[in-house]
Amino acid sequence: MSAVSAPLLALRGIAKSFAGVRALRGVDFDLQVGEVHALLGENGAGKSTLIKVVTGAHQPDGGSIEILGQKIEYLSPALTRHYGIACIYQQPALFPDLTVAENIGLRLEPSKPLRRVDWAGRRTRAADLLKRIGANISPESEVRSLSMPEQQLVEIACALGSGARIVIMDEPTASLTQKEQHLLFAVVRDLRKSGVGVIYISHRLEEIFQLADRVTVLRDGQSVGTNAVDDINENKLIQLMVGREVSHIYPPGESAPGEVVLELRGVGCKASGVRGVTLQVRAGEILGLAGLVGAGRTELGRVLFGLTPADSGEILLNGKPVAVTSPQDAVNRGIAYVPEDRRRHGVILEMPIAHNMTMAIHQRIFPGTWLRFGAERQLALDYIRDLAVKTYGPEAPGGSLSGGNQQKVSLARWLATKPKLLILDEPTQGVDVGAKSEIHKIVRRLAKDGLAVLMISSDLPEVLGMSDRIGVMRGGELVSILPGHSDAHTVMAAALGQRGPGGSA
Amino acid sequence: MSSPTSSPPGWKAALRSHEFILLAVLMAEWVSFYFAGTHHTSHGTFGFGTADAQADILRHTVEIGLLALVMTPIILTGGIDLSVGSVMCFSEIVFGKLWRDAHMPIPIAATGALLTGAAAGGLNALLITWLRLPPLIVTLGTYSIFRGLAEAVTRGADVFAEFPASFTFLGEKSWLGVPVQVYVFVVVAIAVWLLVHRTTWGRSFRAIGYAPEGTRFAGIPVERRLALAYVLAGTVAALAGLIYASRLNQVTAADGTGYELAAITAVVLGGTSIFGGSGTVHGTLLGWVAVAVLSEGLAYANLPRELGGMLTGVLLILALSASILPKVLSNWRARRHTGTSTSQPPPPAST
Amino acid sequence: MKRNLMLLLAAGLALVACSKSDSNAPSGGGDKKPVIAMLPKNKANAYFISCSKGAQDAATALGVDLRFDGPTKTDPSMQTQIVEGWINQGVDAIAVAAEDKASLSTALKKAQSKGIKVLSYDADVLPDARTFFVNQATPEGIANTLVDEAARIMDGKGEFAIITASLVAANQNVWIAKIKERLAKYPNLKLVTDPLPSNDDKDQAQQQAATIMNAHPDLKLIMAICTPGVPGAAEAVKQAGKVGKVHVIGLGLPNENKDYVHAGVTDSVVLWDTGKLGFLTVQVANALVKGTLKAGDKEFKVGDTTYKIDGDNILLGEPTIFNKANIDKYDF
Amino acid sequence: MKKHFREWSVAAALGFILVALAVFAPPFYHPQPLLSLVTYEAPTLIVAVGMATIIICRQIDISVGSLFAVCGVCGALLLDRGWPCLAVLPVSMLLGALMGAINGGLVAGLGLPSIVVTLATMVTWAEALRWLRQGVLVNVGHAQWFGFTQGEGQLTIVITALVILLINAVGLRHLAAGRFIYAVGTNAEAARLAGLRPRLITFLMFVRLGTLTGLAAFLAAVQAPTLQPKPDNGLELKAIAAVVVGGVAISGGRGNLWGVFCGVLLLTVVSPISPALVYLGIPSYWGKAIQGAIILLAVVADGWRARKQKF
Repeated sequence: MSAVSAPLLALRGIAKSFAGVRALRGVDFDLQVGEVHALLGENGAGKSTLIKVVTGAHQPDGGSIEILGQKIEYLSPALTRHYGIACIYQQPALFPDLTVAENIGLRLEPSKPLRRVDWAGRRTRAADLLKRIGANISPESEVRSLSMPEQQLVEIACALGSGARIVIMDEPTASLTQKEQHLLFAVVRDLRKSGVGVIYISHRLEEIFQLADRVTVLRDGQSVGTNAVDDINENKLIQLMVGREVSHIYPPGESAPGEVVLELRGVGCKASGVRGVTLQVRAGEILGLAGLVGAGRTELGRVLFGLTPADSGEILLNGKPVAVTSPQDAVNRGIAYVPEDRRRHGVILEMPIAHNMTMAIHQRIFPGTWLRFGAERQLALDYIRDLAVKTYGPEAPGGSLSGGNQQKVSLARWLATKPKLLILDEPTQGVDVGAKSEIHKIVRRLAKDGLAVLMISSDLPEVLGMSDRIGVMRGGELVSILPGHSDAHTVMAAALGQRGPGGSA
Repeated sequence: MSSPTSSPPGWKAALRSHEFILLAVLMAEWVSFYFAGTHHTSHGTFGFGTADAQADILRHTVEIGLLALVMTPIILTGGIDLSVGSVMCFSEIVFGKLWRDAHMPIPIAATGALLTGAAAGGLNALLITWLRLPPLIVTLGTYSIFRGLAEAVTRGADVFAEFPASFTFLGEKSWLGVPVQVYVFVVVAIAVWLLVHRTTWGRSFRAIGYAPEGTRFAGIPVERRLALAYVLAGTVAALAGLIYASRLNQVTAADGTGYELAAITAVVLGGTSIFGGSGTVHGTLLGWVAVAVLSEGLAYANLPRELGGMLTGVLLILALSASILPKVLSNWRARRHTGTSTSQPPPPAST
Repeated sequence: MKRNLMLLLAAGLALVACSKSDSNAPSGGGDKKPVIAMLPKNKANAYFISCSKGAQDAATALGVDLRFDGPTKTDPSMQTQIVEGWINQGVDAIAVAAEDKASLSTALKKAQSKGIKVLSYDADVLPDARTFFVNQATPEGIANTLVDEAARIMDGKGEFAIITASLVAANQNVWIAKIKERLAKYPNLKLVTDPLPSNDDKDQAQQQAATIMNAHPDLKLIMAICTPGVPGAAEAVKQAGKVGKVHVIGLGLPNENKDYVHAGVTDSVVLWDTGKLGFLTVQVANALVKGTLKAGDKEFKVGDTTYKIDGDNILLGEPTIFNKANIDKYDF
Repeated sequence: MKKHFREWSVAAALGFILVALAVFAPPFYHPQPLLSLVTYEAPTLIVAVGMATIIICRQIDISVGSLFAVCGVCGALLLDRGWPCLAVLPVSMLLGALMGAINGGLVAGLGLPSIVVTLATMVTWAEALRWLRQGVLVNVGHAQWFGFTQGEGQLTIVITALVILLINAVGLRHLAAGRFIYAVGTNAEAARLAGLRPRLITFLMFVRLGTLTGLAAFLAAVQAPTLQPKPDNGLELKAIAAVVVGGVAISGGRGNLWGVFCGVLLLTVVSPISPALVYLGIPSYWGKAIQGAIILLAVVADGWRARKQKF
């Protein structure tokens, strides 16, 4: 960590507004040579906007950008490449129809249009880069055939190959497996060693403490503090982010499980790789489902919801065997599924909140298919009040809400079906801390009211804090069921397949 | 990207104003053609401003109006149906064949035609939902095949004509001064309006248009909803074909050529987004009437009728630009504001 | 949304109310210049363009207002639409060349019921839908001339094909029937296929001709009985390199075929004076409006020329054969 | 082989028909009618080349039929005035480029959906042409086959089309610019982040299609001594169909010009004007139905493969 006089990147008073809404109001930030500088903040704090300013995707309304002490008047995506800035976005910005080699080529080669494409050169370079980061991906495979983490690795290979001096990583580990995460960390440390500055954005505090040198917290479009990680602790960071001391995030569980609502006997689905899952969920119980990404948890959720129907085993609801072959079946039988990808699957952004909330109960609230606007509005108002959705009214489009409030709308849609079983898939992913805590309270309350909850989550503290029991999946199978008060180590060990207490690998 | 939060959105207002502007255009057309295309003589009034002329404008365009009506739900789902003109023609041919060559009574032949239309719509729906193919290419395929079949069945030349009066009343007679087919049209229009604006089906069309996957995740049977839209389009296309056949008292393999584009024009002009989701049936009706009055009114005003097509094209671009221009302008302004001067890259770092 | 709909309904009602208040005229006829509307099958077709020139001459001479309008391609529905527009405009006379008998006749009867004088020219409609048909040539005249010409070129034997406008075209269908009758005289002439429709489109005629030459390698002659068909067929023969092997004759305008006739691709074209056809049509229409010509009259005089009326057919005269020898003398 | 399965299967279908013709109907290979057929469809190939790249770029242009007619008529009028072919050709291409630029400007500049923009310009140009020319034939006379003999003229046209195909196919594969088109088509936002200019590229694609259409129109205009102005020539759907049959995905980013070439040939061989049908004893009025069946078959095959891949 060498403190060079001119920082790699220095931002002073960066401001940016969208349609009158001030997303950034004077952000200061600097990045030194050979430093990993973490950027932290709630959703909507302005992290993504700041990144887009640095990569030239947005033009700032005010403030100055300096690179190695030189003032930059204008930045565009083409120019940032020139300045040696590379960015790994949360959603991989790749070309799905093209091969990995070509993806890397298009990023790294000069943008002169009238030059011959060196196909062999592209392949070797891609192979080299992928090898450097330890990714086992063929340069010839099409990106669309890759999994999300694999695509992320291709992004990282691009950044590496660009010889960038400033590398921005926007939640790079969100969808990586443990192993890939370790590889990534190794790559980041490598980069740091070679003098590259890394801006590292993550919600996972433990990663920041593992990896970063300094951390800057953004709140409401302003930087509220930059500290060396050695000088700060988790509690302090969270306090900076939310602007208040957070005593405990997880509401206490008062488990009084009732009768068995859902019982699975050897349920499997070839198409999605779920194999022989046997479990029970009782009324009033929260069953947390932990595991690594790709362990088959979301897939199990989708099997239960009829999106990819089970082809083996038995599903029993309230003791009766049922066949769930479509989402409609699931809804009719009282199964609700709050999906993982809120913006694509959970809420229709262009439609009013009220319409979103009634989508799953068309048959019930609109008998004979005729719309009843009054009833719909009343229902929406009730849920807006109940779940404390922050909005100006039921007619507000879903897209006008923040992530957490969108999640509440998604939740309201499914609560309106009066389900017996509620499946939550990553209920608080990408949700800011305040809303996260509110959602936890709601879920806890629902369970108390007798709902059976199956909660899929990659956020280990969440699983530990919320669950009455914890199921751990690995490779499409349910490998163990642990009590709710298990410790993180036990759950992780089961997820990773290590033999541990209670684990039965 | 931070999303702006509290403050009611402007898109609804814009949508509303779109229809008002269209209504104003229509009124302007009507008034100017009334003055330019009507003449009074000692024998009475002639030209555009007569009930007959208005009725004829409706009669001449009712088929396109029907196609536009049922194209609306399809475009709301984010789809498109290029095959309606061909399906309309092929259904007519089936009708002609059944009546003339199979000697079936008119009602049975007409039912046969409607079933053919429904089946053709069903084929579109099947390919779109089952194989998850883009509607544009599916209906491009069915567009060619139904036109091709129509030509093959008629050997490119056979013509069905001289239908009995029990059939031609549909296209030629009037009740209470209003052409018979207009009653049919009004019934279909009300039905489609109710379907789109007052039922959960219509709500689902929009949802599918905005987010097909999201709709599936909400437990709505997307395939069945899509199938309804396409089967409805096929059936009503066949109905339009029957009206067309009875109005002209003939059926040929060239009927309905280019009608699909005329229908799409009316829908898009009416403010329905080609990407799906937003749009209204009354907007489509306005778009359809605006085009119909324009193209026929010009002839009454002794102006070249080709002008109508040109103005339709221009109107279409204007309607689209109007909805998008404020955004584009603010973008440009923003870009100008930041300037475009590029500074020298910094010297290579020596680390 | 609701308010919108209300407005829409109000507008619709207003529209109907306005138009209802206008009275329907029982008859046409004018206190000013009579208006004569003339509908060609296809206003882009050189044949009808040449017709319209003659018609305009007559209109200028008579001091009537001529409206010449039609589709720019084969389109029976457009024809009906245009005629119905004229009815609403209250023109005094309508003269039509029908693409399709059945569909146009309905509209024309409506015109008659409103007192508009109706006549047809070039291609007839149903007899009860018009007063007179200005017949450019008797079907027998055309058919016999064409078949005799074909027999002469083919030495009385061999295969030939016919390219027609469309299979609905009224006049062409009559000619085809008469051609078939005339063929009885030449037992060795073989019509190889049903007439091929070209939709009054030169390119399509060319494609049809190319196809038929492929299908029947021994074909000796192509007879095109619509004007765009002749140059179309000739071009096909030329491109196939079969000049001299496959002969082309037909009903065609001299100007469109001069080059082919001189190049020896087309042997001869048969036609009447199209300008005169237009001229006579407007004359007849005007006489009907003025009341100087009535159904049942036996002849019709224009200046010094007297035209014979056969039933309700006003005859233009005999067609002319244009060939290498005389084609340069004509310009239409 | 596996990678270009789609292109190979179209080529195989084409090969199958060509072999069947060789066995059952050798007269199909008589040079003259075959050359005429190929010449007649050469302009379609040129337009399809432009259309393919527009679709790869995830846009669509349904105004090419009108552009084609306008360029053809303007070119023919100039030829009729005695302009030499070499002077008319650039004018025709320039006019096409200009009209393409209007499409491109509206699509790339204002961000309007291409299908609606080109629907509007299609109607506008078509009606303008009808209005101004009233469908009257234009004499090209002396300029038929560029003033060459028929054989030379036909060969010139066919070779021009093939050269255009070759240049574009190679460029699309081996020039960086070609790859940029794929990049924009598969993910415009990613292309922007990678430093490309998607709007500019989209705009240029429309200009390019317009230019190629102008060229194609000129090559069609000199094929006969007179030109019939036909704005509703259906060229747009013909070109799109050939492109789709040739394996270019309508969703952009996938496909190549060799597939498109096979698609054009396949549809040409079975077209209603093709001697192939006649020789195989199929009435020509089945041509369109067969073309339709091929298009539908190609579409269904795509869907089937995608469906199978998913599971």
